[in-house]
Amino acid sequence: MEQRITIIGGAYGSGKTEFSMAYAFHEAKKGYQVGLIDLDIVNPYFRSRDQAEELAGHGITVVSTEPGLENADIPALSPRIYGLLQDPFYQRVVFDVGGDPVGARALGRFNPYFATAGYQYWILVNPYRPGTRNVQEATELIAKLQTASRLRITGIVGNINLGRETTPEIWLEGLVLLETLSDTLKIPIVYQMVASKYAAMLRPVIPEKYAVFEVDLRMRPAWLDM
Amino acid sequence: MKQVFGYPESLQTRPNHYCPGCTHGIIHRLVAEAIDELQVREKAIAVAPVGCAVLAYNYFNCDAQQAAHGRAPAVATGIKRALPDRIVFTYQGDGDLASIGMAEIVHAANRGENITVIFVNNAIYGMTGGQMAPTTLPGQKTTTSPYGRDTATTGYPIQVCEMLSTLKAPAFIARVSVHDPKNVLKAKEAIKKAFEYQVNGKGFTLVEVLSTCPTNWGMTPVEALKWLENNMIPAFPLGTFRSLEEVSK
Amino acid sequence: MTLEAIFAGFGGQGVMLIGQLLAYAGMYEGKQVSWFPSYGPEMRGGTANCSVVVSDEPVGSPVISEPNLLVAMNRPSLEKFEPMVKSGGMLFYNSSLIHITPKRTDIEVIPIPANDIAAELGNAKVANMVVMGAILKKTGIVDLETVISVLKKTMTGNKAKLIALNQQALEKGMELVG
Amino acid sequence: MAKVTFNEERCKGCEICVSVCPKQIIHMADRFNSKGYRPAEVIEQDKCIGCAFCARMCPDVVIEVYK
Amino acid sequence: MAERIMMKGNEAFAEGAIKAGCHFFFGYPITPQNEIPEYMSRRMPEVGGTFIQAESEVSAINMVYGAGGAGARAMTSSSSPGVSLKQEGISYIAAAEVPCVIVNVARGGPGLGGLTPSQADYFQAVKGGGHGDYHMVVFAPASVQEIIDLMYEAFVTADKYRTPVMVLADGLLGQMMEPVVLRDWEDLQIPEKPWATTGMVSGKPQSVINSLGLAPEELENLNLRLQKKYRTIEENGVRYEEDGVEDAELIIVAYGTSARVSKSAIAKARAEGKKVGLFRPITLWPFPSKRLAELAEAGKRFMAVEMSAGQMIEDVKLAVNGKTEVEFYGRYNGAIPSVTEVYQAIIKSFDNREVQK
Repeated sequence: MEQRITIIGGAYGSGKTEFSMAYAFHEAKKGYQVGLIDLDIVNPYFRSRDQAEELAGHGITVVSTEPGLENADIPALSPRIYGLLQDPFYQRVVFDVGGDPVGARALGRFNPYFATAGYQYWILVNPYRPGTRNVQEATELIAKLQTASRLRITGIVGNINLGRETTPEIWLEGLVLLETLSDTLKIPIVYQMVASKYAAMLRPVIPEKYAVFEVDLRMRPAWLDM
Repeated sequence: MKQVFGYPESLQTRPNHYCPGCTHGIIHRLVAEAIDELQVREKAIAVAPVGCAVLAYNYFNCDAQQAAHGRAPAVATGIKRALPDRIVFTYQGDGDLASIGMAEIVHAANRGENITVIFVNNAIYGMTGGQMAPTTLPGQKTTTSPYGRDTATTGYPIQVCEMLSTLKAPAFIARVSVHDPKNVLKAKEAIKKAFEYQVNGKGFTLVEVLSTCPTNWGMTPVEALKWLENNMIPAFPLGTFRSLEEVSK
Repeated sequence: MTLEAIFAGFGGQGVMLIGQLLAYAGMYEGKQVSWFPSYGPEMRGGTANCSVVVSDEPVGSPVISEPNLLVAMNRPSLEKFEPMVKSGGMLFYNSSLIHITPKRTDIEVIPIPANDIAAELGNAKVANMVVMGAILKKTGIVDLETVISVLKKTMTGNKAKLIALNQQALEKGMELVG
Repeated sequence: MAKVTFNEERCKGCEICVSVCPKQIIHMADRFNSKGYRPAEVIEQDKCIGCAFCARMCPDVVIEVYK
Repeated sequence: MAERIMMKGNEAFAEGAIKAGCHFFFGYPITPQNEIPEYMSRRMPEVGGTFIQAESEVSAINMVYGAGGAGARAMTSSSSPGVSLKQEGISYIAAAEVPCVIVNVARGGPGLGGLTPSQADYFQAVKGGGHGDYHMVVFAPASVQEIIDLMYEAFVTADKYRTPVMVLADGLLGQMMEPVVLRDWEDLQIPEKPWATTGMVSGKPQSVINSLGLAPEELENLNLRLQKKYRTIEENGVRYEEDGVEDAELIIVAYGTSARVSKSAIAKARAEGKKVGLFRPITLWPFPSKRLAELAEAGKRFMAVEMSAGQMIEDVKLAVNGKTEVEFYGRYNGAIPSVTEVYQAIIKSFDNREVQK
């Protein structure tokens, strides 16, 4: 897990953006200079650029659309993305890749950088989300992501949850799929992401072999869970 | 030493917002150069589309009107009829011109409106995130043709120049590309000619410019230029489809 | 006085035209007038009608629900509009084409063999003018001279030669009810 | 004798100019511009033939050419 | 006195516009307003203007946007389904603050509806119609002469406030003929429009006609400016006509054709001693709410008479604000209420009142 470049992908609503931000904080806390690239050209809602100010407060450099175009539905990528990739000052570079294989295609234009510098490409999987509800679906998604991005997926981040209906039983049921998937595809599970507010409830059932990654949900307005 | 290549006056100095390596920037510059060379900047009025070029009024150093999706030729018609001595041009993408705005472009062409249309064809919807365009190539994968464009259910890429050339009224219709320096020069000549026709009151002119979208195509800008050359040009042959001079010969 | 008239008949019988003629004549005599055509599906289905108001007062509704004068040039028009005529009103009907007798007894019913008279004059198209003549005589709402002057204003060029024939038809109509 | 100048603050680092230079004298700089990425630059100016291929292909009007 | 000539309502829209200095007409055929484009196609060449039969209503409104943005007095006309198609353009025009005039000679709906007259486009006209927070000034003429006069008002208002203005009539007004006096407006002068896209000639700074507001603050500012403008128009632009409201117990609120019908019905009821008056909004937006509120305060009852299922009545009720009763009489299948029907509705209203007492 010591790659400089980490690419976070996955299906719509799998928790990519939450994890990307949390991971950026996580690495920043370790003392690394972190650059976070919002490459979500598909979905203008729930994007990490909305949280850019808070991230900046923690010394994380966020690059997305050109300043002034944050609210334009123009997927204009900033040339500063090159800067994060090129400048060794940034010890960790995290890509938050928007929606599905389609969003992953935008990675293609940076392909030479990944090819030479190396990368880790993790996908978020929530077995309770459409598109990753069984091994077959998830396998297809991974294949498509790899084709579109011209990159290889190197890790799975579990994000097993049913929102506020999550229970330890539900979590364990989801784990079965996650593990089958990991075994079938020979892709390791690198983290089990857990929302902080459910951590106390879930930790007792999470097998010790897993690294648990607690995340304070930032993107979801509190009123949505009232 | 003399400057042989510099910044056109008809382009504002503010940097454009396009993704690195997007050929919109080249086409903007060619339009500005043509306007400069014909010395019509003060008379020029641009009509910006909905699409990646929606902010074109921020880049062209002339008056501009921003139009609803596909309606630029109608807006240009209104302006030109109100101000016949001004030089009015639209700058439209493939979704804008060849899908939602098909009626507007066909009829502006058919009326022989004395306007110039710069039609930027990159075979994809860039602005909304890479959906299928009317000019998407058969088999090409986009966000709304995830299995590749299936001609059996979505038809074939629309060849705008060929189609408009069946009309009697247009004065000049050409398709050019900007994938290499030689073709950029040719593109410039065509664009300048189109504006020249307008200055001389010859009627409707359209230049289709094959362009890239590195981001949505998922390629480096240089790879995208190659892809354009190898894939788009066979589907959209370059050339002059209508020129009054040739007709009169 | 206020004349609220409905002119109805087949398309081509000139009912819109005599309605307009009356409205124009009223206007030239300084009266308040309005002319409103029926339009819509029935316009294409072959029957046509228009409402004309000629009044000394400003015209309220240009749509008439209780006409005090009805011109029915064919049977469907008679059947449709006869019940609407205001008690004490007038009904002119084209007896050349309508072979039933109006039922109303509380109104003045005036049969006009308009087509027969027009045929005698040598042009079936002036049947409408025969009826118009009768209306002028009966109501005195506008002068014949005014109507003739409207005809002269509107019938120009090739049509000018038809003015005399129209005038003849108007006069015949007046004689008929005289 | 020819010369090209790069307005590197406008450069977006797309590398198109690098790919079209017939003399292969354009490179991505080792340093960073004020926005933090590597701009294109010419290192062997004397080899420039003033063909303006780079300038013609630049989407951001970065390059001026003198002859 | 100027000569009186007989004109169809539709011709009056067209000639009224030309008299108001409009030299640009863009339209598309639809019944019952076809006489407008037909008339324009004849007259525009005579006055050195432009007539274009556009490929669609959508295109026509966008041509208006272009010509209006270039500083010209421009208009389009259509009827209900066609006006629905124009809504996208009208929203852009309102946001970009381009003056222009849109005539709607309404017909029955919804859907393709029929060709017969209707007032069912009231909501669409006064509540915006397209997307976003905007208004058009809406004039509602009730006679052919008023059509002529309001077309002039419409263009002046459009220029004054840089706003789209709609003149809303129904098919009956479009089709009927009445005598009119055609005036040459003495104060006809089109104001300077430095904002127009006329080219950066002689160093004029760049003009951009635009409705895109990328930053939320920028867009909110545009909206605040529009709302401020709308408050100014509400303050200064209200027009209405009253007849016999002072002693009236019941006031008929009606516009356009239904006001004409109501007028006759009221005369009939008055002749029988019923104290009925007429309140006719001439501007539907801004709506004469203040005056109606005053009349409600004075204890008058109201009856909205409309050729719709009851649309304007909502604005009447808002103005009356529960102070007194608001009744409704409407025909809404493309039919015109007859004088007799409205008269009977009035009588019934008075009878019910008696029973209550």
